[in-house]
Formats: sequence, C-alpha cells, structure tokens
Amino acid sequence: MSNLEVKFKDIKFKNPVIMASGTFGFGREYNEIYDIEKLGGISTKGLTINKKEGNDGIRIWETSSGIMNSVGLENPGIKGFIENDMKFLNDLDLVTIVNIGGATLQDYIDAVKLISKENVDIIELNISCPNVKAGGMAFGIEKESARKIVRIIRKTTSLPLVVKLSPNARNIVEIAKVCEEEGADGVSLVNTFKAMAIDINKRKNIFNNTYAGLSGPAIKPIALRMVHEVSKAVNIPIMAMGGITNYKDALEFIMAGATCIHVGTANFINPKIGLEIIKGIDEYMERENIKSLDEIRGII
Amino acid sequence: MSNLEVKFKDIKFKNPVIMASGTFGFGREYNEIYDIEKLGGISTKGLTINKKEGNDGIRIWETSSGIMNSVGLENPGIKGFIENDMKFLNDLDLVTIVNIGGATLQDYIDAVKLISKENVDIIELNISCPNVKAGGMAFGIEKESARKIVRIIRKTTSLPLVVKLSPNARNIVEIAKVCEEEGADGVSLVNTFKAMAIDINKRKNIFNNTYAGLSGPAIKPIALRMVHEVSKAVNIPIMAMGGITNYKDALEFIMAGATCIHVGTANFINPKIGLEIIKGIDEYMERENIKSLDEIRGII
Amino acid sequence: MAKIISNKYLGQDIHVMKIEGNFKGEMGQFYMVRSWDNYPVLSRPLSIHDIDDEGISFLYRVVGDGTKNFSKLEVNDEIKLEGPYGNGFPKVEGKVLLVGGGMGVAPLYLTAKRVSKLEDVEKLDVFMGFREKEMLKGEYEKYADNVHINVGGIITDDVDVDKYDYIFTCGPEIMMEKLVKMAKGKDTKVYVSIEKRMACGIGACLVCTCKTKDGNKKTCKDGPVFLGEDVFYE
Amino acid sequence: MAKIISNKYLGQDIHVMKIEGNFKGEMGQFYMVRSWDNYPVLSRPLSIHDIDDEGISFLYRVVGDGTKNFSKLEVNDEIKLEGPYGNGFPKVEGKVLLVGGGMGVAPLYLTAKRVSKLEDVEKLDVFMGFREKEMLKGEYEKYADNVHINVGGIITDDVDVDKYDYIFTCGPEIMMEKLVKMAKGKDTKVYVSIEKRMACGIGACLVCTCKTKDGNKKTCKDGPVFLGEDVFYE
Ligand SMILES: Cc1cc2nc3c(=O)[nH]c(=O)nc-3n(C[C@H](O)[C@H](O)[C@H](O)COP(=O)(O)OP(=O)(O)OC[C@H]3O[C@@H](n4cnc5c(N)ncnc54)[C@H](O)[C@@H]3O)c2cc1C
Ligand SMILES: Cc1cc2nc3c(=O)[nH]c(=O)nc-3n(C[C@H](O)[C@H](O)[C@H](O)COP(=O)(O)OP(=O)(O)OC[C@H]3O[C@@H](n4cnc5c(N)ncnc54)[C@H](O)[C@@H]3O)c2cc1C
Ligand SMILES: Cc1cc2nc3c(=O)[nH]c(=O)nc-3n(C[C@H](O)[C@H](O)[C@H](O)COP(=O)(O)O)c2cc1C
Ligand SMILES: Cc1cc2nc3c(=O)[nH]c(=O)nc-3n(C[C@H](O)[C@H](O)[C@H](O)COP(=O)(O)O)c2cc1C
Ligand code: FES
Ligand code: FES
Repeated sequence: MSNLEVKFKDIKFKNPVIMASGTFGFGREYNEIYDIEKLGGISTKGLTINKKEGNDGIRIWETSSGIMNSVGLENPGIKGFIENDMKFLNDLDLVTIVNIGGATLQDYIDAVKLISKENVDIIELNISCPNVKAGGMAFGIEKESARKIVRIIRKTTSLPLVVKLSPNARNIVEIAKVCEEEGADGVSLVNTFKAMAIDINKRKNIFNNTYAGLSGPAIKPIALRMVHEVSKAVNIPIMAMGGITNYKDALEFIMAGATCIHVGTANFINPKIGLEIIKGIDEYMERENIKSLDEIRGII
Repeated sequence: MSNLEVKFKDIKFKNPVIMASGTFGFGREYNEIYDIEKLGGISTKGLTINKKEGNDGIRIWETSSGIMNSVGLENPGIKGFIENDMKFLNDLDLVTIVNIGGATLQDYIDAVKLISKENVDIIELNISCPNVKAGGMAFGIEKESARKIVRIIRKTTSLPLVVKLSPNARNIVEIAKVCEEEGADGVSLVNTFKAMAIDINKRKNIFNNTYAGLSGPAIKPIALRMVHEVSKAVNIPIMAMGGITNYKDALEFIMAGATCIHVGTANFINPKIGLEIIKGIDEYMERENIKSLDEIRGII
Repeated sequence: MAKIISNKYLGQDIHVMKIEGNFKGEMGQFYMVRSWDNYPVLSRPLSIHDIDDEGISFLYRVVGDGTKNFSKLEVNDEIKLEGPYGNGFPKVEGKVLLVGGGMGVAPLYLTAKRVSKLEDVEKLDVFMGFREKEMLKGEYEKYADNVHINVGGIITDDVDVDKYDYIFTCGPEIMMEKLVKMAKGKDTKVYVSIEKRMACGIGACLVCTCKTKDGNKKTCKDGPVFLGEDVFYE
Repeated sequence: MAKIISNKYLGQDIHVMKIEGNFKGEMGQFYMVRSWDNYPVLSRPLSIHDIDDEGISFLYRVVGDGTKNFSKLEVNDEIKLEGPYGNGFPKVEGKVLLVGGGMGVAPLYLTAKRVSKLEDVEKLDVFMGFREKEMLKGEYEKYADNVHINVGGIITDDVDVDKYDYIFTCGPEIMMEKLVKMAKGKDTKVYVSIEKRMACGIGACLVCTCKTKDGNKKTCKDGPVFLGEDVFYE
C-alpha cells in the first residue's frame, strides 16, 4: 500500500478521492454498499438555507458519454441536514465537505452561518449550479459578482472555504484568481456544463428548464484543460472533477495540478468506483515507485 | 422525396447538410467514395494566405465520445487551393464555402481579398481555431477583437460572409451579436472546444501544443445549447455543428434555430454519413408530413 | 460479474434472460443491470421477473440501446447487476389481484409466486394486457387461481375492483391511475409500481422523483411501489 | 456490413480474423475497420494480411479497446470495413527481402504471396522478429524462398543488405530506420510502411502526417509505404 495521503491546505485526506456533490447524497446509501470511510472525503448534496423541492419534469437524460441533469438543488435544507445527517457524517473518519447553494446572497450568508456552527471540515461554495432559475451559477459567471459573494462569505465563516467554479464562466481562470484574492482556501472545478436536448418527435425541449447540466466522461478533456489553466494561474489548491471514471483520469487531473479529485457521474456506472480509483492510484504509485503524489502533482 | 431545400440568406442549398471544415478536405477524396453533389454544400479545410505545415507531434487523440485534433491549419495556402482545387469545386453543383484562417489581421485581409476574386459561394471566417499559436481563436474570444476583424473583413469582400464562432469565447451570444451588427450574413458554430489529454505513463502532455480541439458526439449537448442561445439573440441565419452524427442530431439543431448544419467528426465514423443524414431528414419529413424545414426551424 | 444462462426471444420485442448466481430479492424489487463498459453511461433498471436456485430472470422489452444490448447477449456472456433495490410489494392477505400492462407484467411473475405462498391469501388473480398477442399465460397459471388476458383492448375494463382486497399493478401510468380511481372510496387498496429514469438506483442522486401527497419520494428507494392514492400521476 | 468467417487466437496477443466477401486490395494497403457503433469513435486501420476467394484476413494484436473489440467477435458477427486505402508496396524485380517486426509482419503475408508471383523477382526472403516465440513460419514459407525468424533479439542484425535489390519493411520505426541506414549509399532500395494515428483514412483530415524530404505527406493516402530514405523518423 502506497502512501496516498494528501494535504489540502491544512486538511489531511487519507487519499485524494472525494465523492462529488449531488451524486453521493450524504453518503448513507453508498455506505450500505461499501465502507465509505475508505474514501478521502465526500461532498454533500448541495444544501440551501431552506428545503427545496427541485425541478419538475425529466431530471436526467443520457448523452453519448455523459448525462444531463436538472435536479434543481432538491435538498432538505441546512436544518434538515443537521438534524438527520450531520451526526452520521461526523461519526465517520473522512473529510466532510458541505456544498452550499442559494438563490440570493442572503441565502448563502444564512446558510454558511448556520453550517459554520457544525463540525464541518470544508465548505464548498457552489456558485456554479446551472439548474436553478435564480442565483446559482449566476454568481459564478462574471468576475465581479463572484468577487462580491466570495468576499462576503469569507467574512462569514472561519471554516476552510472552497469555491466551486462553473465551466460556463466567462473566464474560469479569472474567477479562480478572484477567489484566491478574496481569501478562498481553494477552488473546485468543474461543475456541469450548460447543455440541451430536444425530443424531435414531440418537438419539445427535454427539460422543463430547457437547459440542464452536462457531466460525465464527455466533459473530461475540457475539464482537464480548465484545471490545468487554473492551476498555472493560482497558488491555492484545487479539487478537480469532470468525467473522472478511473484511476488514469484521476492521475491526469493530478498531473494537471489538482490536489484531490471528485468523482461524480462515475458512481452511477459502478457504485464502488471510488474504491477502484483508490486501488488504481495505489498500484500506479507502486509500479512507478512514487512515494507521494506531490512528486507528480502539476508536472505538466 | 421531401423538399429539403433551405435558403441561407439568398443562397439556396438543395439540403441543409454541409460537410464541416477540416474534416472533408476539398471534397476530392470523399468524391471517390460517393457522389458529393448530393450534399447541400461543403466547407473547405481552413485556408491561410500562405501555405502552412501545421503542428508537429500527435495530431489526433480519442476521448470517450469525441476526438481531439491538433492539425494546426496545415493547408496549401489560398494560391495552392485556387490552382489545384477551385476548379474541381466550381464544376460541382454544391454550395462551396471557403474557410479562411490567419495569424494576423493582415493575413485575413489578404486571404479574403484573394479568394474574393474566385467563384466562391460563402466565406467562412474562422476566428475560432484553437490549434494555432498566433491569431486563430484569439480573435473570437473577446467581443472587441471580434468586432474589429469582422468590421474590416466585411469591407474587404462582397461575398456572403459567415463568421465561425468559438465555444471558448467569453460569451458566444455577444460575439454573435457583434457579427450581426458588423454586417455578417450569418454565423457558424461551434468550432472545437479547447481541451487536453495527458499520458500518465510518460507524464507528458499528449499534444505538443498542450491543448487541442475537442469535437464529436461528446460536445453535442453543449453545442446545441449554444446554437439555441445564439438563435434567440440574432436575426442572421445560423450554420450549426458540433457532434452531429445522425439525422436526429441534425433535426435537434434545426429545431434549436439552425438554417443548415455541418457534419465534421462523423465523417470519420462513416464516410457516407452525409448521405445517411439527408435520407434520415427526408424520411422524417415524410413521416411527420413536413413540407419545408421552415416549419420546424427554431420551434424550441 | 455474472453469466448468462439463457436469453430467449418471446415475441412482441420481449425477451427473457436468466443469469446464473445466488441472487436475493423480494417481489417488486429491481436490479440495475449493464452488459457493457462505456456506452450507454447508465445501467438499466429491470424488475426481478423470477428467482430460483439457478439464478435470476428478467423479462424485458427492447426499446433503446441498453435493452438492445441485452438482447444480443449469448449463453456465458458476462453481465453486471447491482441490487436488489427498492421496496417491493407489501405482504398482504385476503383476495389479491395483479394487473400488468405490457412490460408491466415483468415483476408480476415473482409477485404471483410469492403472493401465492403467503399464508393468509385466499385468492390470487392475474390480469394482463398485451397489445398484439397473448403470452406467458401458462407460466402465471402455475401460481394464480385465474389468469385473464386482454389483447389489444383496455385491461382495466375487465377488472371488478370490489372483488379484491388488494390490487398490485405495474404498467403504463394511465392504466394504474385508472385502477386507483376505480378503487377510490372502496376498501380495495391499490399498490402501483412506478417507472422513472434512474441514475444511482439507491436514493443518492434525486433524479427519479415521484411526486406524492407526502412530497417528493425517491422512486428507486422509497418505491418503486407506492400506495396508488398517494401518487400524483403525470 | 460484412460477416466474420473465423477469428482465431495465435498467441502473444495476436489474432487472425477472416471476413467474408469479395474484397479488393494490393500488398501493403489497409482497411479502416470497426465492429462497434458508438465507442470508440474512430475506425481502426488494419493492413491486409491476406485475400482469397472466400474473403479478407487481418492479423492484429490486441493493444486497446478497439482491437479488444475485434478479439471478441465470433463467427457470423458483423463488421464494417472501408477500403482498400493507401498506396501499397511497389511492384519490383530482382532479389527481394521482406522484414517484419512484431505486428509489422501482418501485411507481409499478402506481400509475400504477391511478390512471389511477380515475373522478374528472382528471390524472395522473409525475415521476422518476435518478442516471445516463433510463429507463422509455415505460412510464409509457402511463398518465400527462405523464412528466417529471430525471437527476442534484433532482427536487423541478421540482415545482409547487400544481398537484395529491394527491402520491404514494416514494424517499429527504430527497426525500419536501422534498415534504411544499413542500405545507405548502396543500391538496395528500402520501402517502409509507416503507422500513424488516423481519422478519415483517405487523405482528407491531415492528422496522419508523415514528415518527408518532400514535405508533409499523408500516411493514409501518399503512404503508408514510403521510400525509406525520404522519411524523417521520430
Ligand atoms: C424500477 C423499474 C423497473 C423496470 N423493470 C423493467 C422490466 O422488468 N422490464 C423492462 O422491459 N423494462 C423495465 N423497466 C424499464 C426499463 O428500465 C427501460 O425500458 C430501459 O431502461 C430502457 O433502456 P434503453 O437503453 O433500451 O432505452 P432508451 O430509451 O434508449 O433509454 C434512455 C434512457 O432512458 C431511461 N428509460 C427509458 N425508458 C425508461 C422507463 N420506462 N423507465 C425508466 N427509465 C427509462 C433509460 O434507463 C436510459 O437512461 C423498468 C424501469 C424501472 C424504473
Ligand atoms: C496503415 C496501418 C496499418 C496497420 N495495420 C495493422 C495490422 O495489420 N495489425 C495490427 O495489429 N495493427 C495494425 N496497425 C496498428 C493498429 O491500427 C492499432 O494497433 C490499432 O488502431 C489500435 O487500436 P486500439 O483501440 O486497440 O488501441 P488504442 O491504443 O486504444 O487506440 C487509441 C487510438 O490510437 C490509435 N493507434 C494506436 N496504436 C496505433 C498504431 N500503432 N498505429 C496507428 N494508430 C494507432 C488507434 O487507432 C486509436 O485511434 C496499423 C496501423 C496503420 C496506421
Ligand atoms: C445528479 C447530479 C447532481 C449534482 N448536484 C450538484 C450539487 O448539488 N452541487 C454541486 O456543486 N454540484 C452538483 N453536481 C455536479 C457534480 O458535483 C460535478 O461537479 C459534476 O457532475 C462533474 O463531475 P462528474 O463528471 O464526475 O460528474 C451534480 C451532478 C449530478 C450528475
Ligand atoms: C481534424 C479536424 C480539422 C478541423 N479543421 C478545421 C479548420 O481548418 N477550420 C475550421 O473552421 N474548423 C475546423 N475543424 C472544426 C470543425 O469544422 C467543426 O467545427 C468541429 O469539428 C465540430 O463539429 P463536429 O463535432 O461535427 O466535428 C476541424 C475539426 C477536425 C476534427
Ligand atoms: S436513481 Fe438516484 S435517487 Fe433514485
Ligand atoms: S487519416 Fe485523414 S488524412 Fe490521413
């Protein structure tokens, strides 16, 4: 067994493999399938200050090698989460990242305040959800709106703060720089790509919201490029994601500069994918005689 | 046989199926495989004022459902094209679109001037090639540089002018609006997405240029969304492309607002794909009793 | 990874495939199944059709690329399945009717088998509707008191709700909704099995929402079986 | 769409597959082959190994997803192929040597067959290098005057360039480049068969560039066979 430990600022992960927000719930269901303490961490389903019912209509659609989702941040609200799931996560030996969304700046502030009282390892500020009408991604598209929200949230919490970036941003590198300037502890990227599908027989859009978020293997090459560009531009650590389905993908992102990686859509291909990726990285390190992932991080 | 004719401004296409720039050469090779006069049109390999050797190293890499290419605009130069291929294309009954690239504004001007003396149906101004170091995509990323080049090229030629847009633009909708404002006759989108791949065993980037252009089915859902957004924002006609591999994809783009469609990567899956798409659209129109594609264009 | 024991075409685009192994499952539960690596991305939910000492069976109709892929499998080919998932039909007593429309008959075979063995069940009827032609009758007769089949018509027209304490139904929502309406205000309890597009299959991703009187439910985890009167049909 | 007649495993990850039909092709030409719909995106270039009255054969090594897919094909399965593409080896005279390294032996069978029938060929030798063990010797002996095999060593060490007027070679670039160097300044003409990643296979997309003394050449259309001294090796 190689040493897969990574440090994201001061936070220690036993390995760099984290399950991505929205694809892993709060970990309970997958924990019935395997011991999720083997993971580096998990990022919760996006939480908002109040409970949300999410979007109507079709919520998932397959593409050639991806999926589009339009869940629309259905979630139990921060309170519901604290009551029902916080303890379950706190009892587990893994890094807990709480993903926070919102429609207004005030929503975000209230949510972050409330969650900051809990025993949480990292807040992941989701300013990149393409599936909600108000707020969400809107904050993460333009530099100035991103700056404003990160500045305020940075003052609101002393928890480690990671900002989740949108690939739909005008310029993702600039947004990452803004996050760094405003004191974020790291950035995570990418969220889903704004995408579309049409039913030619019904002559209608598939999704009630017309657009939905594309994830999965299809986006990997673009996500990797974005991670590489961002890693060359900022000094804060990066959590990388977008179509990672095996250890090779994970290592590509690490070589492009990521400190750890998130696995989303691939959980739906194989519920135990997290374990396989950890195993794959382990074997690669052994094979290549790599003592620490620091040796290969950002070498491209 | 349904009536598949479409009009792109004043230019009549016998059907909306055009072969995309860079994937179909100048038509000669495919013409040995089938009668390419059955197509609506072809867009030539991107031409520059002078002959170009293109990029060194690996030029193509496969992804889950796409390909990345880094050809780097290898081409015989406008003169070489005029000498060797112009007549071949002029003798064919199909709409000839000449795709023009360049490193500097002057390159573009010279190229457009030279080609404007020929019997060409449409100039496709490629300000979106991600595979050249200077120029190329750089012109198509920011609004102001796009405005400048389109304004000047508009004055340089009286041929119908279509501007090919980059999905890597800060805001593709705004760039499309700029093209309209500056008198372009239409826009074509999307060119390839800037993307990346890493060889984890060699610990090296696959492409000498680090980044390359992603095309194929992987990008379709994003391209479709972009075409839809652009079609809602401008009144000039759209040529749409990005991952079209069958008649259903083609119809999705038409329903999203495209006047005609380009087929690129799919030619590599099946060299006769153009004919199959035409047949599929024909049968769909018959089945659905559609007399003209105008009935379904932009209905979403 | 498991192995195909058999994969037979029954007509009307319907196939039945049997997979070797010691599989668990209750009536009305399902598995997430895939017989490919990369394409399509998602596994396909299939209800348990039968389980015996040799393995598990699925009855499926070819509708798209996933099920087409299943139909090409040959003996000894490999297939991956995760499950059993979902709640399944409740264990009940008294007079029971199973109503299946089209592929909705798939889970009703294991259901008939299991219900017929419940101690306090007095009567078990199975009604099935097919579009083109009768099938599977003999199979279901092994466990049901009475198997009625309707071809090309509307199966609900043949149902007398008052005769039963429980109706379990699976098929088009319009058919299931009809049965729920027919039972409204009566003592008959109707349980419906809902089909929604799924990704995780276990309750983590929230793409399979079923709207009910108690708010959003996860079809994969809280369902696929719901009390008919609780569901808002589409 | 064509049908598989046979698909045999020969060892060392090498398979030979035969496809039914009346196919054309010259020695050294190739086909773009695919036995799948969606994944991978591109077809795979395979040299013609043999052509006879029944069909066409390809000798291939499993290296990735595409060739793995080929290796799973069974008799009567369907496969798509486009071709023949490329220029192929020239028709020559005098004393000819074919040198294959690893999978580079694939095109040399048809080549041996055709060269042996050329009127003015006086002598035909075949030298093949394998990593682990000897194979295919008997096959090639049907057409060659002399078949020499080197296992685990360096096949070029065994070649005496002066003995031949023409050498046709296919295999690792380093091996082919060596032969070109060995023939430098001599009368022996070396023709090499170059492998580059391909997309269209017919000369339209420019992804398969081979750098030569005459500038960029399309490996798929101007090649895959080039005069060895013209090529810049990588
Ligand atoms: C709990 C449950 C149990 C099921 N049991 C059976 C069964 O026993 N036998 C059977 O034939 N079918 C069953 N279905 C439907 C079956 O899952 C779909 O027919 C199948 O997923 C279609 O896949 P495809 O690739 O062939 O079709 P496509 O239409 O190409 O599939 C595209 C996408 O839509 C989804 N999808 C398509 N139709 C349905 C549907 N009706 N329900 C849910 N998702 C769908 C697919 O899973 C896929 O993600 C069940 C569905 C659910 C939810
Ligand atoms: C003209 C020509 C003739 C060939 N003839 C034969 C033959 O007769 N028998 C044989 O076993 N192999 C032959 N090859 C090599 C063969 O095409 C590759 O081994 C095959 O494409 C690998 O595909 P894959 O999906 O299994 O591997 P992967 O490595 O997964 O393929 C990934 C991509 O790289 C390309 N690629 C990988 N290796 C090569 C290679 N060596 N040359 C060109 N492209 C490659 C693939 O086509 C694909 O696009 C030939 C190549 C060329 C160019
Ligand atoms: C069904 C689904 C729900 C998601 N929900 C959220 C969410 O609530 N918050 C968030 O930040 N990202 C959400 N995402 C985005 C993922 O966390 C991830 O950024 C994206 O899917 C790209 O990674 P992948 O390709 O590995 O899936 C969701 C993705 C999917 C597929
Ligand atoms: C090998 C290759 C070469 C290309 N060369 C050009 C080019 O010279 N000029 C241009 O405007 N677009 C070029 N493109 C982009 C295509 O014309 C098209 O915009 C893009 O591939 C998306 O369509 P597709 O997904 O159908 O391939 C090239 C694409 C490929 C794959
Ligand atoms: S399919 Fe994921 S919650 Fe139901
Ligand atoms: S593969 Fe397209 S030019 Fe050679």
